[in-house]
Amino acid sequence: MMETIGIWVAAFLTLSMFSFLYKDNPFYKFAEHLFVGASMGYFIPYTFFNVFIPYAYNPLFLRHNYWLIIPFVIGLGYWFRFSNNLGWLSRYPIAFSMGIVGMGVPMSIHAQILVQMRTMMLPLTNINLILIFIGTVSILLYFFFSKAHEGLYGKFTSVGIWFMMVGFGASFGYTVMARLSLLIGRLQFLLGDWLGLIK
Amino acid sequence: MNFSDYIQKIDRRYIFIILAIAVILPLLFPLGLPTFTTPPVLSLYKHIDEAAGTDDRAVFMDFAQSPSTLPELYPMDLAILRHCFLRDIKVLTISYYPQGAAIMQMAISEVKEDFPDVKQDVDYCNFGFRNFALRVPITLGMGDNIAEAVETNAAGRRLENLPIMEKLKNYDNIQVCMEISGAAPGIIYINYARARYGVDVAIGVTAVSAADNYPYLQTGQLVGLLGGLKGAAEYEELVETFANNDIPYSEKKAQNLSWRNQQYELSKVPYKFKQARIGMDAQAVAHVLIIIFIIIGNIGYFIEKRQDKNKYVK
Amino acid sequence: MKRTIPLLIVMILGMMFVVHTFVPHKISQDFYNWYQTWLKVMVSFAVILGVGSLLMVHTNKIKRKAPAWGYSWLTILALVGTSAAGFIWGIEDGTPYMWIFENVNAPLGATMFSLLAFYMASAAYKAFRARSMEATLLLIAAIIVMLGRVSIGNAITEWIPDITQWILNVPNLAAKRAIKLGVGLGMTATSLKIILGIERTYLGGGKQ
Amino acid sequence: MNKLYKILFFLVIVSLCFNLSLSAAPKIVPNDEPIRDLKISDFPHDDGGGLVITWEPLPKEKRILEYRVFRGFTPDSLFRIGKIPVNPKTGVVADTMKYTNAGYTFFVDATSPAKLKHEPGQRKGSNAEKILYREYPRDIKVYAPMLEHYRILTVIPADKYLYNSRMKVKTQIDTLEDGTVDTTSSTYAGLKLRQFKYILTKLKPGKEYYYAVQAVNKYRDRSPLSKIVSATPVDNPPEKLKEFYSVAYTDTKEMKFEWSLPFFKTDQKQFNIYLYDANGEKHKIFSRATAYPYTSQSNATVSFEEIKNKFEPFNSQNMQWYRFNISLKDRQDMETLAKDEPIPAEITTTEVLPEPPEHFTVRDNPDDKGDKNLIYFGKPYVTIPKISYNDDFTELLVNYDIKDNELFKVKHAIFEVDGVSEKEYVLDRKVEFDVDPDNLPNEIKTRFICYDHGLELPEDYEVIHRFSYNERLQVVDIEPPKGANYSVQVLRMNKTGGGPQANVWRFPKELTYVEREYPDKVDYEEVVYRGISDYSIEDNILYTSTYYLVGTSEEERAYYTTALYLKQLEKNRKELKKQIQSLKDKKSQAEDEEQKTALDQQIMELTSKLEDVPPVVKEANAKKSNKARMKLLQKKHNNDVRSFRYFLRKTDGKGHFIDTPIYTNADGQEYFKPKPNWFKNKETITLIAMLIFGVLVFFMIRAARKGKNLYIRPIAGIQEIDNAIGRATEMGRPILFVPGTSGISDVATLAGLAILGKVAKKAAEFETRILVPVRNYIVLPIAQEIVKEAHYEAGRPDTFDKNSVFYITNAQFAFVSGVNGIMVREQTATNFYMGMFWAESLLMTETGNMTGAIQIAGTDAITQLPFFITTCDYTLIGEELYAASAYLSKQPMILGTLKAQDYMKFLIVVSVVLGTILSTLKLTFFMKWFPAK
Repeated sequence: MMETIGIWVAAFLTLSMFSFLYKDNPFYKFAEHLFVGASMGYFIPYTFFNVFIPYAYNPLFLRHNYWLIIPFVIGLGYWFRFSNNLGWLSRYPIAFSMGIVGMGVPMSIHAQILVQMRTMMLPLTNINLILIFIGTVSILLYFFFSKAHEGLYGKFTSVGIWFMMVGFGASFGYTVMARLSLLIGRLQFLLGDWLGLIK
Repeated sequence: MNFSDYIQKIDRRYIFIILAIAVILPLLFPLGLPTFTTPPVLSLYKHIDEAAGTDDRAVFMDFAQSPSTLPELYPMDLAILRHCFLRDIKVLTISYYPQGAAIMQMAISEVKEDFPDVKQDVDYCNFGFRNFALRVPITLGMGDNIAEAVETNAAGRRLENLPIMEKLKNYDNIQVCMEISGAAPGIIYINYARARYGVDVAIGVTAVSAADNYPYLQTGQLVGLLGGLKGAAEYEELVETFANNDIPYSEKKAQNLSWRNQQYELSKVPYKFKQARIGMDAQAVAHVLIIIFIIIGNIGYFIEKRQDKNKYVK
Repeated sequence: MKRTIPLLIVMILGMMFVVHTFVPHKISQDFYNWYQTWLKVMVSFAVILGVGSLLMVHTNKIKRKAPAWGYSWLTILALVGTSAAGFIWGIEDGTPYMWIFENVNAPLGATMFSLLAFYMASAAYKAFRARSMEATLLLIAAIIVMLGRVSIGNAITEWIPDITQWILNVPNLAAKRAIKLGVGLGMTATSLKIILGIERTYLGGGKQ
Repeated sequence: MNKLYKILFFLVIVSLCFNLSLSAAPKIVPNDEPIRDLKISDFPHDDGGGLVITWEPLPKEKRILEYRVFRGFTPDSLFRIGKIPVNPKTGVVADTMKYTNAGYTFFVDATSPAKLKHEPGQRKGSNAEKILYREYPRDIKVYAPMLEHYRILTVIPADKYLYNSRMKVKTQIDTLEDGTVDTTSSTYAGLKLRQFKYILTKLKPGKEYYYAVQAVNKYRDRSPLSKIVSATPVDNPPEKLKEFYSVAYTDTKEMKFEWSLPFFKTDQKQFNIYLYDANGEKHKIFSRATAYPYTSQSNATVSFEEIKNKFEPFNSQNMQWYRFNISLKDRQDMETLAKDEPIPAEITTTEVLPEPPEHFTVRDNPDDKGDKNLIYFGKPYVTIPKISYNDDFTELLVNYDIKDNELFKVKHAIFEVDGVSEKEYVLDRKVEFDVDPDNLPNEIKTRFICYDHGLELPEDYEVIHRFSYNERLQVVDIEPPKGANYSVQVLRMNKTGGGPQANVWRFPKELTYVEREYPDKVDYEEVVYRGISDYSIEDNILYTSTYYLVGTSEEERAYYTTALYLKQLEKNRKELKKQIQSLKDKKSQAEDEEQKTALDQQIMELTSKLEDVPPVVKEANAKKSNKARMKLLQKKHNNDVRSFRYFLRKTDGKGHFIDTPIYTNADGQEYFKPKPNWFKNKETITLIAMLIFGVLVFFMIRAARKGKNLYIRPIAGIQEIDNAIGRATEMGRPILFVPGTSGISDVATLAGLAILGKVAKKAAEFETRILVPVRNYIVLPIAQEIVKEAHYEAGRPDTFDKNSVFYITNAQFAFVSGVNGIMVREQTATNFYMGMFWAESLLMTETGNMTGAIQIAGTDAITQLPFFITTCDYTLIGEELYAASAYLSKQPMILGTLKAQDYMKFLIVVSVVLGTILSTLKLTFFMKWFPAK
């Protein structure tokens, strides 16, 4: 029984969501507001049982790891975020969580710059490698902000734009299939699981 | 409002409804569009087909699947099993995931319905579920002796007493090691079975992870790859044209399109054996539709531009 | 106290993490583990911000009788209902909480996601106009790749899949590489600005 | 009328759907029957600690979610010990389900439930009533009395055990038969449950245990309990080893044996090899203890002389008459022979053996935290995983993979096919040859050119692979090279291991014939394992045994165990002294000479126990506090258990193997302990790049502060911002600004927020409403403050509406549904999307297009850029987003960094161009400075 009700609820909500394609309407509004509330409602117990209990409550209260009182108290600072006078308390946990960006400096230099540079330095042994090389350099120069795109230099940077556009077009075309699969999945649910028209 | 205006300003909702119909119709009424086989799929098919009719070669399948990847991977399971049953190829199956074992059972029983002559432990053998921790020991042990490494089938019978295992001793008797997986597939077979015993390894994966596995194809560590619904559809089609008529794959026949189309009578096949192609039908129709949309939109745009130009000249 | 100390925390931790990346020593690993442990304790409190914000937005709407304020009740009800289900019956499979997830959250999310297919079609129709050289290139690349992904492509010409592969492997690769490098540089710069205290947006405004 | 039609139409559709869906509705059967056919059996080959429960699964119509397993040592109280989750949709198709309760399994820890609780929903009238309990609770009153019914193993963090445990002396007074009172006292380490990592249990052999299974369906309905089954685990003889080979080498006068390792490793004590003489009589000629809990060696070399020592009539001339067999013995001294019939030895000479691995070296693995030793050996090698031809057989494509090591680091490789050689300057794993289609090649030779820093590679060293074209399959078959059946076993032993007699080497890794390098993991020891000896409910404390182990570098005893506490030490010493004294007293009274010498012997032993203490322990014992003492001992302990010596054994797995000597380096060092390193050498280039960038930033900021004019080229999207805001003002409709959907530590979010400040200020000046939906709740207050400040700056604090910056939810698609709703309802005229986006991007921008808004986007998400480009009027691509935030802010510090970024980019372009030119000219040194991954 619950399963049938479940399928009906899901089918109703699926159709309500699809109805937005026609226009904004009460069904969509209903689904939207329900979705917003339920998603947050899902999140609260989830965080409580999967984050708060194992990482904050258990170590501190059951294993008596008293050092954790410090982050516990700092973490409570989040709760003052909306207070006008004590809002600054929330900066402490935020600042603590921001500390990790320090790792980003060497890590992105390594992974996103140096490694990429090496792959760009392959010997130009065939036409494709030459094209990749020209494309990469011209796009890099397109993102050079100290010089206006004029004259010959401007022409070269527009080669970069062409490369980017071909790349973007390809990404767009490549993604269509994956998104259509999702749609097919939803339609199979409606036609199969709900109405039993296929299979 | 002239034609170009009309085209330019056409309401999105018409596009939506056309797309919806274009996807729904092929789902309800299969079109049977031709499928073109790509090298990785063809190579796998040929490799498996090589074992047809022999009793000392078998296909080994590892089901590393979960229900969430069912839509993409399940058609592969069915297609490969059907291929083997049609062409009298021995199949050994195993799963190291409890949920994968359930899918394995489901796939075998679903395909077997159409093959009353195919017998368990004679034509195929289901090794059942094994603990994940045993994966490496079993994979390695099979290089020496399958029956000793795996010990029993799903029903608990000792392998050495089963008719199917009579001539299947070790990896020398394994035609292809096929892993169908929703996660990172094949690595264990590439690293152990392929590197040490030179077994041919192939994988079936979701479309998303297919791109990550192409390098293995290029280095030859994989002999075949089925990627997502498309790969499954291609395999289904090969099974339909060749295995279903009990003939081996031949390049000449494959290139003869009219002959192929003769073989390709989609309607006679039960839904389960064409689900990938039906999905791909819907995909193809939708892709073409979107391209048509782009072209129509551009026609409208060019007409308008020309009219604007004319206006300007006047 | 209100601004300087948090800023100092970021700067000191940031510097330590820069050093951490270069030092593989066990002490450096232990520092990272310590940071993780503490961070996990802190973030478990952050969820209250989300709940608070959501409730504030919607009670406000109801108070102000903003347009469609009636639906705000629905949101609050769904929020309270779902989380209550989780706290009362637990969050394992088969509980009412998971029933809500399976039959409300999951289909709604999947449907919203699948709308993308429609939007891609309409975007293709409305936006793919050969207005300029760039737009034309984009459009042609998209069409070729779309054709290459389905069997129709082969039916037109055998070249389509090869061209698709070429587009993905050559121009697309060049574009991705160069953009990634630029983004990497920008990220490095911003991270550096943060640990040097130049970039302070994350602390919020206010002159205190 | 029209409305009526609509309603009618709607009703018809709904009823149609209803009918259809009723017929499609899945059949569900209530979960009201117990599972059937529950059986229990002993687990094979174990030490009497395992039972297996099997049952018939319920049909899938019952939508079973999990099968719960309960266990107890009496039939009237069973505890939930585990579950098998099942996919409720597919169910289980197999005939039987299995639950194995073997080995040490989780029992209780500090996070277990506080109180003992019954399982809910036990049906009245069923036999399940009131006997089912949930998991074992952490209440000592409940779990402690159960400990005696199981075998117990506890896992304790080493620091807690060594420094935080409390010493407890328990005195037991026994009245002996002759009326004398004997007091024995033993010392324990007391720990609270929370100090344990967890406690594990294993079944005891010979004790009866009761099991039952309950199925729970998708709606948490519990089936009635199955019948309760019981069984007694039995200690079984160990399993048969699957393989055994014996080979006699007549020239070196020794035998080599090789066998396969057992699968069940927990209960094994030693391998024994037997010789059967011509009469079929069995003689033990060799025995080796297993390395449990580590992997044991699977081979042994026994010289003829050693055999002769064990079996005097042995004569190697008669080798063909002898038969051999191996057995595995478990800790209860049960023994199983591997072969039913003993096997003869293969008689051969060492000529059949390959050369042992050369240049075997061990050293600390660089760039790690101190948990790896690096092992390498052999000359470089190349593997050829694939060879293929083009369509007309004029080109041959070879994929290769170089395997090298520190000694021979390959710089270039030279491939040769049919006399044509190709030098690979950049090792890109593929090489092409032009070939003659009529005369296909069948051999490829590879030579190597190595860097100078290692050893010199002999000129004539080459690797040859043979291949042939397989017409049938249309592929190239590559023959396995010579020696491919040999693998290399790494064997290691630490400072507490064995001693010369024991000879128990651990076997951490077998490398294939292609491997040339292996980083051997040597973990830090963070936990200790102890049993539980006693408990005290009043004090809520558990007592474990107290001892600690350090290595001695002595031949006779490889390790020395000592007490955990100074007091315990003192007590032990006092007792020893007392014993010695009493012995001495006895001796003085004794008259018999024989008795005297016996007593002397005893006194000697005890005295040596008292005084013959390793120097470290002596030093530690002199410390004042327990803590200082244990610190010293722990240091020594860690050093000893983590220092390993190594040798390599090349084997074909069939008794043909050859060893390298144990490795000693130039300084004579034999044991290697991984060192924690202070700098990742590989990251030197990163450090240099970072410093260059840092210096650029410093100078550019200084230049900007001095007021130097820093030119930034116009960026299209930015200039349109004003127009777009103006448009919204003209239309009298609000602006929408989405600052990305990521968190605050995402750089793109920060850039987006910076742009938000400028947009909000402009909007405030124009008195246009701005709506800012936020997905991340930490971003929310920051965005609020930014917008508020913007209004203040624009001099319009009155127009700031706190409700215009609001949180929707952090679920991705729920957020989009909310944003879409806003766009449609508020009819926003201009939409900004600045920051990090995922799949939601197109959902928002297309809705924006539908409402006819002007849209400006900026993101560094490469995957989403195509969608923004196609659907938005202006898009800031990647780095332009960061540049835009700097451009708009006009602050010298931020502009300065942007400028530094630009110069850095210039350097990058220059080095890329330079590197490419160099590498095209076959000079790869520059390229190789950069990391490959």
